[in-house]
Amino acid sequence: MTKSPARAYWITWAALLGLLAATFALAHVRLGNLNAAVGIAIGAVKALLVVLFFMKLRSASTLLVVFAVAGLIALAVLFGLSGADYATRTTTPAPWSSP
Amino acid sequence: MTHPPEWLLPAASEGAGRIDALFFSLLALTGFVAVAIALVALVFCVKYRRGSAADRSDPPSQLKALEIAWSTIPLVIFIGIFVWGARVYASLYQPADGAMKVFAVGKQWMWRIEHANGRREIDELHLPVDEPVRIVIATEDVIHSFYIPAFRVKQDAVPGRYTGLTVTPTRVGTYELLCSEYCGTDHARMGGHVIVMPKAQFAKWLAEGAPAGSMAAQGKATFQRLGCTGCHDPRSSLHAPELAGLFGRAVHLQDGRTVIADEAYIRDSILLPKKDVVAGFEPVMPSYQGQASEGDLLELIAYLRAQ
Amino acid sequence: MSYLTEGFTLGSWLFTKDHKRIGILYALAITVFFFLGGIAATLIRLELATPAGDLVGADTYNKLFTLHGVVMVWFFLIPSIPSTLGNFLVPLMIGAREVAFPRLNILSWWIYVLGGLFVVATLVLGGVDTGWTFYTPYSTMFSNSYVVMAAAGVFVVGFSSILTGLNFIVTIHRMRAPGMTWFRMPLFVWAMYATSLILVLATPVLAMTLTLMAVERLWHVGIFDPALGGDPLLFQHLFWFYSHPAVYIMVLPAMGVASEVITCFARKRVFGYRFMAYAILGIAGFGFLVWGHHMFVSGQSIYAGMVFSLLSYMVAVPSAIKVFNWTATLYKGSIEFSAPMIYALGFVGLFTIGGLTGLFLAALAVDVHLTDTYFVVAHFHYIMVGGTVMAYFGGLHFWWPKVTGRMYPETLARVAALVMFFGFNLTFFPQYILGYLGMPRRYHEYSPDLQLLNVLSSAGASILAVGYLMPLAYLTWAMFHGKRAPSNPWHAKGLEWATTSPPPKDNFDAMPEVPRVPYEYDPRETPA
Amino acid sequence: MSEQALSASGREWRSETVSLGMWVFLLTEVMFFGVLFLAYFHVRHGDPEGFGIASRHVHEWLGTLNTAILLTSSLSMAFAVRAAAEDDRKALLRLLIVTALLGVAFLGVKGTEYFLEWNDGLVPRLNFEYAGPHPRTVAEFFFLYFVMTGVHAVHLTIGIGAVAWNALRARRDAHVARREDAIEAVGLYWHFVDVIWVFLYPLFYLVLLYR
Ligand code: HEA
Ligand code: HEA
Ligand code: HEC
Ligand code: CUA
Ligand SMILES: [Cu+2]
Repeated sequence: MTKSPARAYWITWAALLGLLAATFALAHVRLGNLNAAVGIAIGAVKALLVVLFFMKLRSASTLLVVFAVAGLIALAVLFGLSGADYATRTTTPAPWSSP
Repeated sequence: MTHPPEWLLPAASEGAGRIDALFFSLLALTGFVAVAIALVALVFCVKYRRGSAADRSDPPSQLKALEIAWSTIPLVIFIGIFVWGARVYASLYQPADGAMKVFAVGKQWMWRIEHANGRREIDELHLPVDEPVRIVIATEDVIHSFYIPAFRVKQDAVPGRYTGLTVTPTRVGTYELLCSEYCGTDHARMGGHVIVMPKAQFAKWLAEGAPAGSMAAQGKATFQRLGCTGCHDPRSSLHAPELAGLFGRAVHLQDGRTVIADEAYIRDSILLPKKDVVAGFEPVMPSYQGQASEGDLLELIAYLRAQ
Repeated sequence: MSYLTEGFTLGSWLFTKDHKRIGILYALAITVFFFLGGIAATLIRLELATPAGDLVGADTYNKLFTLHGVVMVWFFLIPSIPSTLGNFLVPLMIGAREVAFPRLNILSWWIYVLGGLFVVATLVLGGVDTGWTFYTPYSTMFSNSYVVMAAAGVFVVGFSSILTGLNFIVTIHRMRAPGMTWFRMPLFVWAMYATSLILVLATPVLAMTLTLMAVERLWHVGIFDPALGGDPLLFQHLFWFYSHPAVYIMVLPAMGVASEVITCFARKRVFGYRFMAYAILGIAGFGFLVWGHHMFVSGQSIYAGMVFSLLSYMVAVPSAIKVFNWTATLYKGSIEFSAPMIYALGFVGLFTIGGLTGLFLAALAVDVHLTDTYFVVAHFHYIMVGGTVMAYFGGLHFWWPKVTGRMYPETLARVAALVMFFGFNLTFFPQYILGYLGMPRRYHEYSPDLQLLNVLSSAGASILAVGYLMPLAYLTWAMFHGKRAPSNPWHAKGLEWATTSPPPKDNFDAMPEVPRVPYEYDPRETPA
Repeated sequence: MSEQALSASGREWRSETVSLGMWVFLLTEVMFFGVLFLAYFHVRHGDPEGFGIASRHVHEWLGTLNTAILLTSSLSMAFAVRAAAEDDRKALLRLLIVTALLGVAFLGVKGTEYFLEWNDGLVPRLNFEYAGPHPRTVAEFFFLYFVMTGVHAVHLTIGIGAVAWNALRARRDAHVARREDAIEAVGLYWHFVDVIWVFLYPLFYLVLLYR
């Protein structure tokens, strides 16, 4: 097992808390549609930090990386193709309106 | 194009011929492929049976070119089938301008039909021949599927929304109407007949049996029955908006938005009154979710449209 | 000492960690469920012999086909080849002594049994009538049957699938014998690997979806009911996101079996081994992209329908490759029509017909007419029963000597294969015509015009039942009285044949040499 | 793999195998939660405005505090895994206990939030007294909120159990090294539960904080 130096763990933790503060602060600023995007993006960065450093994916074999990513791809398919339905669905909202 | 025997399954709509054409072309294609594969396999099985004297020198275990060929050729054929299928499919959903409207509401376990002039029927649908119809489909309870095999059309009825299909019957006659999405105990018994009539005869049929007047007129009765008049009648002591002339008008809402009062808005106002509260009024209108059936809504909207 | 003689107590079986014994435990359990599902099928076909709903009432009929679908899919076909033959063979074929997590393996069997108990409980209490698809809002608000109990069974059995899949993935990655590279693995192992990937990726989606469905049924809160602001189509998306890949869970293992058996009895290397391996992965991958073809008339956007239709055709390409390559494997072979071979060839033929009719259903406009009719019923029985069940029996016969150490009666086995093939076609071919003529599925009554075809189908089903009862009888007999089997009765090449029949507890007394390429058969050297 | 595949005893080999098993398991967990996230986006997309209004009723300060707690617990868990690899039994024991306690603290805060939401009448079906605008979406929001954070809490509880169990074993048994693979696996699981929370946090607490 590769031993990640303690320093790296502390830095990761500090970065995580920093990002937490940042996302909390940014959520109080009106950014319109960007608010949601920023929240999720910062969440993704935090998740990436945890996965790379705490879960040691950075120094793991390609195999583990592939399995870690596979779930994301499958989810992308689920979200993407069902989203394709929702995005292009023409609903007739009421009986007398034309489709 | 070939069709199944007339007494079993007629092709009685404009789209039916197009769907059959694709179906039988596919049948020919896949039949050919299946027979070809079977023949080749049979020849190999006989020729190379254990103990036969066939030539077995240099048995191939790979042939790149061949393999690429038999992956790409099907691919091309498949894309062809897809395009054909998609074009016919799109044509089935093409809304025809000026098509007459018929409303079909599924309910465990019957189809309730209502024509625009208010004539209702249950498990029967009368249609004029050679006239495009838009069938608007809804359901009171679970998912059903409106299926007329002779027309080769089918559309699920989905709770909480309207779906629809457009057909043009091409032949006078009586055909089966079914429910093809499983909906509980009497799923197999849900359905009846579609009766396609000559135009003049249909017009007569339609006119003679509109007992309570047009859908709008029936909507007026429903409006009273559900107690809407208690608030929306100009004489009512309660402060509620005047609904005459509402349809198509711009409405200012309490939260500052302005919306056009269309069918969807009216529907929501009845089912989810708190969603869009009109400026200057108290949000006291109760929700009619569960009280106003899909049929009532059809009529209420027809009524308010006509006001 | 073989693994069979390593202890005779009940405990030595029920709590074994030996993958071979677990395979047998699974085989016994799924056989019980196969017959349960089969009895339901028998009653369905009896009812449909006449147009009137006279044998059973509407509600009973609805419970019958639901039970039939639920049991056959989740308690028989999904675990069939992977959990029985797969458990037995994967370690043997890659030269390992065990699976990676033996304890999870036996746990998976117990979870399966627990799930099965839920289904039995559902049945005893009075059944469930939603269809195997559990569509909302029928399942959440209208059904008066034991929906939650049945869903719990499916939920639980899902975890048994997940554990099996997880075990195979890790085993195949980590436990291959020295020299057993990926492209020296038998195609059966490739198929198991791809199947396992689908199992771990798709099954959790079903588990969570059924949970949400159950919550909505119990407490009327949720995301599927439009009155609450939800969407019934969301349920369908989620259900089919699992269930379409699940149909490949059901067919890929069968393809693996067919590949092993056909090469062995044609005495020829599988044609285009690499393409075959890639095709397996291709089917597994593309299989995740096509689920919306079950929803062409559901109210889904027609544009989404088009995307799903196109993608459905993409997944048919690797299937085509497989069919062509099996056929080409016969070329210049030295073909022996032993029972396993007859089953395997039957699989290829019936799978092809089932697959080709899938092309009809994927063609949007045609599906508008055919969806929810008997055409669909015929399509999937051709692949699942004609295809996979045939292959399962082929595999059972092929590896029977290895598993039990005894031979089965060859002539009887060939006759049974032919009876099955004939009975099968008689049962399900008429259903294609019924479907085109517009007979909806899940009907216990139908128009009298359609009786002839239905009677043919019911007659076929009784022949098919005989076909299934035959192996039950003679294989049971052979288990105790069959001729002793040599280590390698078929002169086959896989590592599983390099150990004794039945194998010792640790699979290999001495590690066999891994061959350079798999399937080094030569048609010119025919075994005596 | 090589010979170790047969002897199956190499410490490193075992540990890598267990890691792979754990990652595959986490893959199933991703898909499991994925359904809920899809449901989430479905509801939010259906009525963004009502969703924002609903989110004003959760306690963002408590949520933020909880995020910090959980991130910190991940730090101590990472150190615990390192201690196991280095055969440092004392440190391992201490770190496992810290991790478990942080987990318990998280559940405590979460429980407090649930309590407050109950008092506010925001629990669909059981105690729902919300009467403002967009009641349907608000109910859906809280349905998702309770299901998603609830499933997360169940996972965390299992994690706490696993950590505590390993702490007990580490206390009884001097040969920590023998369970390095187990602790590594528990660590992966713990971090994963953390990652899920990292997404739940902005999705429920940070929807509409600005005025
Ligand atoms: C093991 C099970 C299995 C398998 C492998 C498949 C494989 C396929 N299925 Fe099937 N299917 C089911 C089980 C299966 N299906 C089930 C259970 C249902 C119904 C569920 C329910 O509603 O209850 C269903 C329903 C179903 C539908 C929905 C029908 C409806 O309800 O309206 C569709 C629509 O596209 C479809 C399509 C396909 C296609 C395109 C394939 C393809 O993968 C097939 C590919 C194979 C081939 C095509 C054959 C070999 C190819 C050649 C020989 C090539 C040469 C050919 C040419 C050049 C023409 N299936
Ligand atoms: C996955 C595997 C699988 C298998 C193996 C089978 C096997 C069979 N199936 Fe089924 N079937 C499904 C999966 C499967 N099916 C699914 C998913 C559905 C959809 C359900 C739904 O709509 O929700 C379905 C639906 C279905 C229907 C449509 C019902 C309807 O829509 O109304 C029919 C009708 O003929 C049918 C028939 C059969 C027959 C005759 C067999 C035969 O192959 C079975 C043969 C086996 C035996 C006959 C058992 C052995 C013999 C005995 C036990 C004899 C003793 C019997 C007595 C004493 C009574 N099946
Ligand atoms: C308890 C009194 C009450 C009853 C009963 C009632 N309404 Fe209303 N309705 C109101 C009030 C008050 C408003 C304005 C505030 C709002 O939009 O919610 C309103 C608004 C509406 C609007 C939107 C009007 C606009 O100007 O945009 C429609 C449409 C409507 N109601 C239809 C109906 C129908 C149809 C019924 C019967 C099925 C009905 N109402 C029953 C009180 C009532
Ligand atoms: Cu209505 Cu089936
Ligand atoms: Cu499918």
